[in-house]
Amino acid sequence: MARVVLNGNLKQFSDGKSEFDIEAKNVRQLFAELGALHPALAPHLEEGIAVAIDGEIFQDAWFAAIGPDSEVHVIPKIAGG
Amino acid sequence: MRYESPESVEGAVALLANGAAAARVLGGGTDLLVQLRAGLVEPDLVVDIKNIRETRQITLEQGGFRVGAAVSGAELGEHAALKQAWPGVVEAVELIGSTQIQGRASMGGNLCNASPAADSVPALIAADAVCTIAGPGGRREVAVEKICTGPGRTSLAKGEFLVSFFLPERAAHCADAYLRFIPRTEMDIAVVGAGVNLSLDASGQCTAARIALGAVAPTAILVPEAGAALIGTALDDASLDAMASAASAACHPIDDKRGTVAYRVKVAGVMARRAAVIARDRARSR
Amino acid sequence: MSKTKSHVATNVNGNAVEFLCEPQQTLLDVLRDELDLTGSKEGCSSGDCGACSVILDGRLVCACLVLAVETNGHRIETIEGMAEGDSLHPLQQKFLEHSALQCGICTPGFLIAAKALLDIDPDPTETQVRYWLAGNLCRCTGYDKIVRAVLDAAAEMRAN
Amino acid sequence: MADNAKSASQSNVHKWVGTRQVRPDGVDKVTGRASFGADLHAPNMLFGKVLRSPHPHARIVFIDTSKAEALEGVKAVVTKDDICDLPSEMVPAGEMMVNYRDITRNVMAREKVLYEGHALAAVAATSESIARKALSLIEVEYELLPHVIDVMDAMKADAPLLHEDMITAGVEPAPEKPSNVAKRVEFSQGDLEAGFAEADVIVEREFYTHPVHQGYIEPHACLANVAKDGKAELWCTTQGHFVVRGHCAKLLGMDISKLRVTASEIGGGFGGKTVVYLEPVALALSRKSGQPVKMVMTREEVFRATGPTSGAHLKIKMGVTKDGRITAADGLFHYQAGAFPGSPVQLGCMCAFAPYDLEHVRTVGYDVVVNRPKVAAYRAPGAPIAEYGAECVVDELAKKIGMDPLDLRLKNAAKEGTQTVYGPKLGPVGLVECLEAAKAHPHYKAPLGENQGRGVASGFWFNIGGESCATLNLSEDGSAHLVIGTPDIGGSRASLCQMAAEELGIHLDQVHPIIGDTASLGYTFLTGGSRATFATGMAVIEAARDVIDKMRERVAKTWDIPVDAVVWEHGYARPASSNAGAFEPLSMAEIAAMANKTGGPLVGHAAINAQGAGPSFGVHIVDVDVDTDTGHVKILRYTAIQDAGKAIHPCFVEGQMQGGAVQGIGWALNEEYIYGNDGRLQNPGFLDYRIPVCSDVPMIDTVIVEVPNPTHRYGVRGVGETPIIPPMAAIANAIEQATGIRFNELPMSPPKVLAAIEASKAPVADAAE
Repeated sequence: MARVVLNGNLKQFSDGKSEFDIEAKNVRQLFAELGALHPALAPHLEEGIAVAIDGEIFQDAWFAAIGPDSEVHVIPKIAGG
Repeated sequence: MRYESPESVEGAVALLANGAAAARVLGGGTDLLVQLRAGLVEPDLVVDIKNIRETRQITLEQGGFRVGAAVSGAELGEHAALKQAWPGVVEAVELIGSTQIQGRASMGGNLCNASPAADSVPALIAADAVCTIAGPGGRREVAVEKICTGPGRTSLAKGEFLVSFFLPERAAHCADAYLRFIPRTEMDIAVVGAGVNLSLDASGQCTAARIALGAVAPTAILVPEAGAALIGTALDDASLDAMASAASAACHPIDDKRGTVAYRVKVAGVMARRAAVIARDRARSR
Repeated sequence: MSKTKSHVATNVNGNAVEFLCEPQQTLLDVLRDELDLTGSKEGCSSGDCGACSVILDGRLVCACLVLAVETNGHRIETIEGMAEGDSLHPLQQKFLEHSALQCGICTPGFLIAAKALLDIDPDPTETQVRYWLAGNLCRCTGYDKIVRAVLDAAAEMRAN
Repeated sequence: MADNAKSASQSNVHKWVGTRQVRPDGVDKVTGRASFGADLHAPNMLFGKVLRSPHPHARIVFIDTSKAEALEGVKAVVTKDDICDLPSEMVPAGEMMVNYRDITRNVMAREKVLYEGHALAAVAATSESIARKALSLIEVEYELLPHVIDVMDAMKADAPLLHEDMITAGVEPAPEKPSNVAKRVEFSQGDLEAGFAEADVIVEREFYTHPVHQGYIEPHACLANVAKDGKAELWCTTQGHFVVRGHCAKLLGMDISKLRVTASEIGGGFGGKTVVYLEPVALALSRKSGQPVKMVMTREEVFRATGPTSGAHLKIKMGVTKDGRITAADGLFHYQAGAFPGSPVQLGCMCAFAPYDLEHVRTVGYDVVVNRPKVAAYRAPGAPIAEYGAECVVDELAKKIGMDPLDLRLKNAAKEGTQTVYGPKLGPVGLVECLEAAKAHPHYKAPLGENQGRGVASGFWFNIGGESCATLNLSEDGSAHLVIGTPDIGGSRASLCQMAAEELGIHLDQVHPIIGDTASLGYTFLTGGSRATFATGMAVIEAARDVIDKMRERVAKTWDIPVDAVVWEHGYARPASSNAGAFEPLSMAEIAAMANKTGGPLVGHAAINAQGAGPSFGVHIVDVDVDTDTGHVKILRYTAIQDAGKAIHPCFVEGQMQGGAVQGIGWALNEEYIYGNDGRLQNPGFLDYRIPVCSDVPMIDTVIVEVPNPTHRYGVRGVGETPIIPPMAAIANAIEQATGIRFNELPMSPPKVLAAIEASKAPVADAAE
């Protein structure tokens, strides 16, 4: 089970819950699980979202691998000028 | 728009007097072309005076200098004798814009554009410079401070244009200086400008002083009170402070994107004082 | 509003050039749109950025502040004429060696302005270079490498 | 990385990487040959011009273009009716998510004009002067509405509404009434109250900043050519032509496949050329007129109608113990978004305290619309504003506990393993190394005179990866053409070619780069987020390895040995060992020459979505001299220190640091948008929008720190954005040391500085508080 933390505004769509233990092999599965748990969250996971898996940031990376003991932070997407 | 480049003063006057309703004189063009591009002016006729020899020459006259209205800042800066005699006027003109602008911009244009912030104008007023104006009625001589009547407005009548300036001969122990304040080190319009012209006697006593300020009123202004504060003094700190206060007191500027009223009033005194120190030291050294 | 075009005969980069232009067209308009000399850039058309710097009868000017009709009978030098044949001007070479350009839009103006300086002063100080080039805006480099390139080119030109 | 085994150039001694080379496009750019946005002409070309609103806020009652259409020489007039009215849909563009409903309205006003300069019609004519005349013939009836310019005014309950239906997002429960607040964001960790309880000293300050423009010297420009069959070509100056293609196709209802966008050379962007303005309009005019249409903005249009970055109000509160441990940090940020939602406030909230290893942090941000041009990305969007406030407060904390400001920063520095407030724990980062380099720098110990002061500040930026493609086409002579999709805004062609040459083991002169158009390369995200050398660099390395593997296969077949028995070394295919057989090594040229016989042309390709961008930290030191009679601040000396991970081309890394520092100097001292009570911009030109000129600044000393980013083959981190973050706080801190006065508003222009100095002299002086 990966430890999953919602950052920024996202917890508003998960009834204030910001920490989860979720079984997911990759980012896409993780989003599917989160969406199933909190349907209000689902649309917000589709765009403008990145994840940090054990500290490394992944953006638009459905198949980035999540380990059984990974710590995953769901964060706003980042870019720049 | 029609473009004409007469080769004589008379030719220019004829065009300006009989030509289209809206005619503009083209000197260096560094203001006029900006106004044309921005659509601020739409003249039917532009008269380029740069092909008239008189407007392009610097000549000695009665120990003084006659400077053509269209002489560029760069040309002025290269004239050793003029720079020696009137360093303040030359440094004022050289402050107008960038090196590129210096290649074109002229004292005549700087004056006739009638911006309250024009750099050369306070220096020319302090220098007691006189303009030669040509028009349908012939030529007339007018003190520089009589040319601008308000922002963008001059006392020149239809058909008239500025041909040249006369800068009088310099006696011993006389010198001028010009300083302005800008937020950057270059490329800005003066927030405040101060021209100072001093005459000392052999003992170093100030016998005459003309102080003129720019960007603190609708036109550049001569401040007799500021001059009076120096006359009869040895230009010591006390008299310089008094002059600075008089200069500040004479200001009636506006708040705008380039500075506040309070700022301009204070800095006018600071610039005038600093310019006076430079002029004093120059005068003492000659 | 007479729309008649004026005939102008000038010399551009050593070549006799004739063109027709409307009185309100600037030298920059004509260089870029009529003569296809697009090396001179338009950054502001008000003389504030120096990207259109050219040398007119030996004087550095902004082409956006000169009417094309004014240039009749005069000599114009643009960036296109700076290199001689296939050999770059020392300033061009030094700008490359010092990486004195990032986006490159201001580069032609800087090169022409720097050339005008070195033409009259082969040994300028850093301060003189900075004030001479104050009419050329660069938003990429912070000016450091540009000033170094100009000083380095001056030194090399003095040596040769 | 196993595949490295195939590449002998993994040794840390590099032939090209890390060296100072002449850029491949250099000669074109010093001779005037390089073609920028406005440099292209087309046969039968028309000139397009945009009609812009003179009012900051008004309802459009009607637009009558008939007189303009009737003017001789006018070939097309377009209004909102020629651009699709798109529903709300968020898409990534540059640093922020943008909403198509807003883009289409920003490109052509529909119901209302929301700022002075807002486009509402455009014409294409046979000459520029006719186009201008035509604009004056377009009749528009406006119903004037009250406007709001200041961010705090816009948040008041009685403020005029820009968008009558806008309900603040991110607030639970959702407000019933609409407002100008588009969104609230919050990040937090730990327990603020507990954190501040541990503090011996707490400092809380408010700061104001004004919008500043990217100030690229090249105005926006494009040339659109739409054929009768709907096929379209667009030439434009942009940081991302693939992004332009997507936006334009959407706004014009075109098939994306029918639009080919070619990026011109780009004359500066700094984030401001990540969005579309003229491009869809030029396409609409060309489609309507059936002729090519060129559009070029005037400088005034650039200032009035293209994105500056936000002005803001912020409140920063930080606590520290006597011995210098920062116990808590709290930040409140109100950012102007301009006329449509989407300020970089969220990024500001994420960055504000990032240079510190903190247990208790909270940042709250508000995205607020006002009657100003919509903000666009500007170099580390959001970060300079937020970190300016934080870095000033840190300086004040250091003074209050009598600690050296660098020591306080070192003691609390973010490092590998630091938990950031926005989520991830930091990997290897170079802040400590930068701070130590600053302390060791002679600049930090140099003596100062009267009215002079020294300031320091840190800066943090994330950097990004993203989609990049690269193709390496081998020519018959063994040279390579490198096709990439990120426009070269500051020398990236050079660094990308250096990495390609390094991988291939050939001479740099043998690699020839071109920026491919949208039809000749796969989707490549824009040049922004400091990603070009990092992300496109990764693609280039992969493409090089792809073609190396193909060459090894060809050679293996030629020698009739297993491919694993062929290694690639310094541009040659060699037998892995003597028992692989005795074969003369084959050069790339030889392999390329026989390519047609060994299986056809040799091409390497990579298409990636780069992950693992490494954050970059910087530390700046600045000395100032304050003229206490005029308030003028002179920059005496400046040193910029930054972790580049690995500087592929040190000159261009230094150039980014120097350029960012000087943009920051402008932001700190003189740059600002000045509005009148009429809601109109008063300084839309380089004369009164005062970017630093050459004589304003000294040489900018640089120190490149290299703490490699483990996810990149050569350790590259983005470097372009971080350098604009520290200057404002560093200069404010320096001015404080020189005058004893702390300035909490940017720019610190002479009138403000003098007023504060005068006030501090006054008997009841509290300016220095």
